[in-house]
Amino acid sequence: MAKLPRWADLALVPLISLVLAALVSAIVLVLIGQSPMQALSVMVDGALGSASGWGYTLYYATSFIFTGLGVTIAFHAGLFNIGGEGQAQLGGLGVALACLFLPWPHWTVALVGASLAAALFGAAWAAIPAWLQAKRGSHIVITTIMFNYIAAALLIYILGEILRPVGSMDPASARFPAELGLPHFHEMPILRDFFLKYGPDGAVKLSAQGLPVYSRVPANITFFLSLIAAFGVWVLLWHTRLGYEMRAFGKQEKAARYAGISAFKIIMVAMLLSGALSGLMAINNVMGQAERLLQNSAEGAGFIGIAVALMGRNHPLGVVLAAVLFGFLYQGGAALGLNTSIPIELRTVVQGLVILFTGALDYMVRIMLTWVFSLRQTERAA
Amino acid sequence: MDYATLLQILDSTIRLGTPLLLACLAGLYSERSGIFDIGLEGKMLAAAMASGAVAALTGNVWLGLLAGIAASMIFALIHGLASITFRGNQLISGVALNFVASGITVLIAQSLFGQGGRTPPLEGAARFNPITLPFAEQVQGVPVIGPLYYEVISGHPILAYIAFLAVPVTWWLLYRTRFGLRLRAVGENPAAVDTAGISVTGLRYAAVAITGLLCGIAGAYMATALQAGFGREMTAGRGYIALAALIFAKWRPWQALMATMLFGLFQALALRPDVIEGIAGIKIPSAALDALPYVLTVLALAGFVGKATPPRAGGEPYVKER
Amino acid sequence: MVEKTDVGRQATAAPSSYAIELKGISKAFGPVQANRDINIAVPRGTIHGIIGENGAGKSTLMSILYGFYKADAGEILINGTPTTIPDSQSAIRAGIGMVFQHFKLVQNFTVLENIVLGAEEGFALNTSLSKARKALADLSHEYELNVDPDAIIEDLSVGHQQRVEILKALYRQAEILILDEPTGVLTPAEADHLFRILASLKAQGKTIILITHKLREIMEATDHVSVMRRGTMVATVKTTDSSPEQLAELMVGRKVLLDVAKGPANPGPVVLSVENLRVQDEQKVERLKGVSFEIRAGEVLGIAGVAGNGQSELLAALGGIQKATGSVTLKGQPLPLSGPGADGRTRREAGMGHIPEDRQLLGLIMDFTAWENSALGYHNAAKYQKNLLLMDNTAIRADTEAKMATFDVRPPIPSLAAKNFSGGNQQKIVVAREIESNPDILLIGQPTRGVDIGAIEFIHKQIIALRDAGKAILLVSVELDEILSLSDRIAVMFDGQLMGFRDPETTNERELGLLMAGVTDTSKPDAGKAA
Amino acid sequence: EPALIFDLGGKFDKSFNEAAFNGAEKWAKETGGTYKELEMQSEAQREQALRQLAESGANPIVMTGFAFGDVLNTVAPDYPDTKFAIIDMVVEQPNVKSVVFKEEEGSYLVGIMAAKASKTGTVGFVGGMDIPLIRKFGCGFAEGVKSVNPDAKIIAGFTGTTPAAWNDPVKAAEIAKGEKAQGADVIFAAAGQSGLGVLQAAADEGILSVGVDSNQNHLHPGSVLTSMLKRVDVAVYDAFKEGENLTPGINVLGLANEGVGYAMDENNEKLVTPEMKEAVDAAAGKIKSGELVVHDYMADNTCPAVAF
Ligand SMILES: Nc1ncnc2c1ncn2[C@@H]1O[C@H](COP(=O)(O)OP(=O)(O)OP(=O)(O)O)[C@@H](O)[C@H]1O
Ligand SMILES: Nc1ncnc2c1ncn2[C@@H]1O[C@H](COP(=O)(O)OP(=O)(O)OP(=O)(O)O)[C@@H](O)[C@H]1O
Ligand SMILES: [Mg+2]
Ligand SMILES: [Mg+2]
Repeated sequence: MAKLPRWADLALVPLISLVLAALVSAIVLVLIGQSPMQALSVMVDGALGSASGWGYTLYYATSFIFTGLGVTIAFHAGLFNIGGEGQAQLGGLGVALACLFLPWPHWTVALVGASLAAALFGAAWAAIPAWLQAKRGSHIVITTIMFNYIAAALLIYILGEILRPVGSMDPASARFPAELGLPHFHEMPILRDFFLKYGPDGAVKLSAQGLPVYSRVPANITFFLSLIAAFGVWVLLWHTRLGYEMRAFGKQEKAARYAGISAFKIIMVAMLLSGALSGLMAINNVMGQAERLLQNSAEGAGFIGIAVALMGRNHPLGVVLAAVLFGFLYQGGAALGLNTSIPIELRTVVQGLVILFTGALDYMVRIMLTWVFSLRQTERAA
Repeated sequence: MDYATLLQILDSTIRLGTPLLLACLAGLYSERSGIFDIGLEGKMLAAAMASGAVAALTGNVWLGLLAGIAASMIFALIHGLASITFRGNQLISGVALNFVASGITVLIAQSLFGQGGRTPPLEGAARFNPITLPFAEQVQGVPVIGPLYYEVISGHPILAYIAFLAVPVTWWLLYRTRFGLRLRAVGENPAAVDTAGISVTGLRYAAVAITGLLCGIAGAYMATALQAGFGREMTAGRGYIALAALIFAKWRPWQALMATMLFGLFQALALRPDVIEGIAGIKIPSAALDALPYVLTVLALAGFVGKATPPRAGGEPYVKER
Repeated sequence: MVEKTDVGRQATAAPSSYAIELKGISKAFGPVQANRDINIAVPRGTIHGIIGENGAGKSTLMSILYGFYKADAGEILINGTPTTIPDSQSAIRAGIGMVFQHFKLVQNFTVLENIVLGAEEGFALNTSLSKARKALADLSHEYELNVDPDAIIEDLSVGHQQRVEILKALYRQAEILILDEPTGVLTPAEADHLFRILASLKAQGKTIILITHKLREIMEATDHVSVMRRGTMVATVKTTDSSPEQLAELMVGRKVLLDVAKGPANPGPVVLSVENLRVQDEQKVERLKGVSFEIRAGEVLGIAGVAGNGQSELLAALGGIQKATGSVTLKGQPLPLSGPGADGRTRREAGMGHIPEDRQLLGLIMDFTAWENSALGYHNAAKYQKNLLLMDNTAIRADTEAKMATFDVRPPIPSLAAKNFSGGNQQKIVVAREIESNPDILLIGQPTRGVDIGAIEFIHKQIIALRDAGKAILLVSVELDEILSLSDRIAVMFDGQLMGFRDPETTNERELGLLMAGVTDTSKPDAGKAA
Repeated sequence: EPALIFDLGGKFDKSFNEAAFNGAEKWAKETGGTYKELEMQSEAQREQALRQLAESGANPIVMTGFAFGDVLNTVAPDYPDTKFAIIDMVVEQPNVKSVVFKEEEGSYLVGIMAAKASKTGTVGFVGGMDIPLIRKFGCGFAEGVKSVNPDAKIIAGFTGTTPAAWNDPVKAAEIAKGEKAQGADVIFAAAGQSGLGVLQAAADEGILSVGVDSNQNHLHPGSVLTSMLKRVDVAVYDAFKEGENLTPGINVLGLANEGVGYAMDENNEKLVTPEMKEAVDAAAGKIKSGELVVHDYMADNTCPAVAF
């Protein structure tokens, strides 16, 4: 098969995949008697049409950046980590334990401590599948799926029997101390001006105390952490020896062995980092938003990480962009659920289709593109 | 634990194990042909929705079954297209199709019935009802065997009997027929099959289609026999448990029966904390029982309970010319 | 039935004494032209040999005949009848059977199941199996091909697996049997047995095509022999009219013996000493059967031999890629051969460089850029680090640019992916990396495979310069003239062992060629001819 | 414009949430007004849903289910001008009305009927998520059973410990079948949508069931003995009617103010004997008058009548 230009491979292939996914979703909508255009406009309006919409979109994006990076880093080492969901849930447990049982002087210190706990718990949950892969050749995809289920069961037990406060009916931990609350976008200087509320007269709304009122949004300081993490992953993969070894191992295992790179070390390190990143997403949803540990706190973000990594071509910058796209899809989907009769599950369909087209039917997309390109070339030649 | 309780638990095991068995055998065909399929869950779900919806609309459960099989087959063929024709990543394709199924079933059911993604409750001919096997009533009085026959063996819907029948049929097909020989070969070494003059693609599509068929029955069982209608996410991870059972069974039919019934037993026991407490003497959290199939599967994968070697060519697209 | 119509058609056509005629066959794999306008005719009832260097296109040609690959152009005649062979089923129907270089057996099936696969009769297996069991017994008896029909393939030795492949073809009533390098994996005794079988098949009127690298086998067994070079067919001769020397020449081509300006060696102390090195492959077959030698500083030890006789394993074991037993010392320090420390990184730190035989599989990461590849294995080197944490990509790039200039890599673009360089330039990237790392000993495998003449000369000069700088060099090559022109001492490898050392000044291609074919008594003038 | 948020079981659970939906519909029909509604898909959505509705100007906002309690506690202060009503949970905020029910009273009544209808002397209870609120149903039911037949055996089970328990009819049906195997011939389901599985299983097995929250008698006529009514519909209807003038505070609905009860209609008239009805009505009278106090499980997290 002829080769595609690099830019087409990097940008056009995911874009076309996305368009195909959107097309199929539109067909589904038409089949169930809904208007795809209306759906799109509601989604755009709900997710991007207002500052508060963005506040949600970026909140979701933050989680997806972390899980997407987790998948990415494992991918570069040639490992498909499907266990992001379980690792994120365990990360949440780490955050909860750190926030509930350690005395933190200030939220900044707590943030560092909770991040460490989240990463540690996430990594620990990835460690066993990693070890089994490295030492016993157990297929990491299957073991990580199994570990997702084991994680869910473990959390149900811990939340139901251990962390649930006396008298509470939710399978959830107690609330974290209020001082540990992370600053949200509407609470940060400068940034908060975007979230000012306006009255019907167009003037800034004031509270009873005469202070301006802001729309509350869940997006919080973790968003910036996720960007730092993305940058860190980029540095790691392309500017450190470890990253070099991981990529070499992922691309060509035999050549990596020739170069003296230890398979065991790479599998372990890549999976631990992957798990740690997935675990870190708990800072966003558990510490930054819910401020307590809920059952099923990750809410599928671990799986969305797969779509985000595929869509983002396993590059941190691509992951950030794809995460924002999926944040849009998520928030837009919620808007659909709120404002139309289209079920929120539409976003699950789109998500699945994006994974399908970018991850499994990419060869088909490429064949289509190559065909278009060769047509263009013959035209030019003629 | 008294005999009646035992019978009740076994009865429950069969009911809960049947969809696992069907899905597990479904996975067996695909994986034996070298196509990994983690999309059993999605296929079952799609089939459950389609069968529930069509049965509700037509009042005829057999039409529902056909619709369920058709829906599952469509998903199976998309998986085949991605992994056989377009040499895509089989794992990613499976994950993707699970997502699509999870969403699209609710979209369709909601648009058809407007009941929050459920189908209306099925009644009468819109549902597979339990059938009483011959002489069940008569032998009921015979000690030990009688109640066993009456309570446990008799009184399941026809699909359950089909599922159990599928075990020897699969065994026979796999080990006693030309098709089986070729199927097993193509999952181990497609080049051997190719040089023997048999189409690798054709065989693999056939296998994937059988997977679709069996997942279709599994889904229909869920919606029209075990339950009286479809509800969102009603398969609740059974596709993954079936996958786990398949690994635990080391891709063999009789062992698949054992594994799925074992996992069904875990599910049945998880519903009877009183019984477990009676046997174990301590309170075992039901979460532990829920997790047990997965833990066992990890142990099997790690080679601690006999090595689970998947078909050698599994997961790899067959590419002749680089 | 198919055969009948064929026969009928053949009766009207001009009767042909050729079982197979290939006309104008061409085949490309992407950019690689594996076969170019090949013509060949094989008389019925003869054994026809095909020889050629690695990658010459022999296997591809035969796979086309067997319907495994589809030719881009050309025509196939079977018994004089033009036949299209779109898949193996058609080839089998046309009476062709093939034993592939890499066996196509289902490892966890029994012998019987493998034989029946694809040739079953009816849907139920039992009848097919019992019929095959009988037929198998007859065939085994007739051709001395004894194998237990109920044995599992993976428990069988390679020789027995090959018998299964032959039986598979015979069970399908093949009239034309293709064997692709059948003796590469056999012990001498097994090989002798195979040739007895081939003789009796020939006596039955069957036609056999035999691909091999071993001239002795060609001389012993074949009636005609065709020689392939770089995708083309250079000659077909009657075996009795030719000699091993002539064939070797045809195979390699009348290449100008490159005159490498090389002064006398100035050997210093022993750098590498190898004692009783042994390697087992994954099938537990011993591929290296106790190899011992020494290399001194400032000398080139050349290892000649036909591919597949253990050279790859020797390089892999020394380079730390493959587990081995025995003892190896580098500058007096023992090197671990298994367990911790038996890896490429430790070897490099100890001063050993390694230009691997397969640059595309081992030497380069094809998706990496040239500059990333130029640090492969040396990425831990201090000069490539910016600080404790970060690699100094700029330094690597600059370094690569310099190397590309010195070694004339074209195009000299460090950020181009390795896969986008031509084969020769890929090789230069590897050679530059390993030579510029200034090792005490350099392992070199097939340094000029697929490299053009200009580049060959350049690489040769570099090797000699390294030697003259007082480094030890182990050179493994299948190119005899390369070995002859570069080496200070020559050893020939055959069947996992070294066949004695020769002095390049006193030996010649003929003698080495015979050693390579396993003939140790090279004094007789016609040694190697069929006895 | 008022708004209604349904909990995870979904608006068409034929039970708890559907009762709320019916209340809203009744209001809409009577007043011709429109209202916003939203179905919860996941735990983490709650806060967003509440805020989005509040931002959109909906008032009052009514939500069904205790699980909103924690979130409402943090959201309500941010929207002092909006009124909220929460069902099944007490949230002490100046702009929140909390509606709680005396489920034990209604459960007691259906317990009496179950005991009278049972031939085996064994009755079953299938709860949804295993939480004190659901045990409260079970406990009241058990007391009612024991008041008729002190030797009665009561078998209790739950479908889970997470919100998924509201939505697992397969599991609920299996539990019901297990209880039947242990002799139960009347089973009370208090499990939201999961309860549908219990009712189905009872119909399949030829025994009686007792529905919950809404009138579920019509689901399997002749098999559902009665339904324990929890007038969530009334609560929603009232809240909508009060509109923006919703009175904050705690509102307890019990037998005395018709907040709970049991369902009689043509579907179960053949199952309920006059003697049964008499006994139930007598007990109802006593409870209303305060002569009889049914134990409230949530008061002390114990139940004298049954062990869970
Ligand atoms: N499936 C394939 N896809 C792409 N290229 C191929 C394939 N098979 C062979 N080639 C290439 O075609 C050329 C001829 O290969 P072939 O295997 O026919 O050589 P050969 O003469 O049999 O060599 P050897 O003696 O090493 O077996 C080589 O360059 C090889 O890399
Ligand atoms: N996949 C590719 N993408 C882009 N350019 C390529 C690719 N393969 C080869 N080229 C370029 O095409 C040219 C010819 O490559 P090719 O491998 O055919 O060279 P060659 O004639 O075999 O040379 P050499 O003797 O050095 O191997 C080179 O300049 C190379 O850089
Ligand atoms: Mg070959
Ligand atoms: Mg070249």
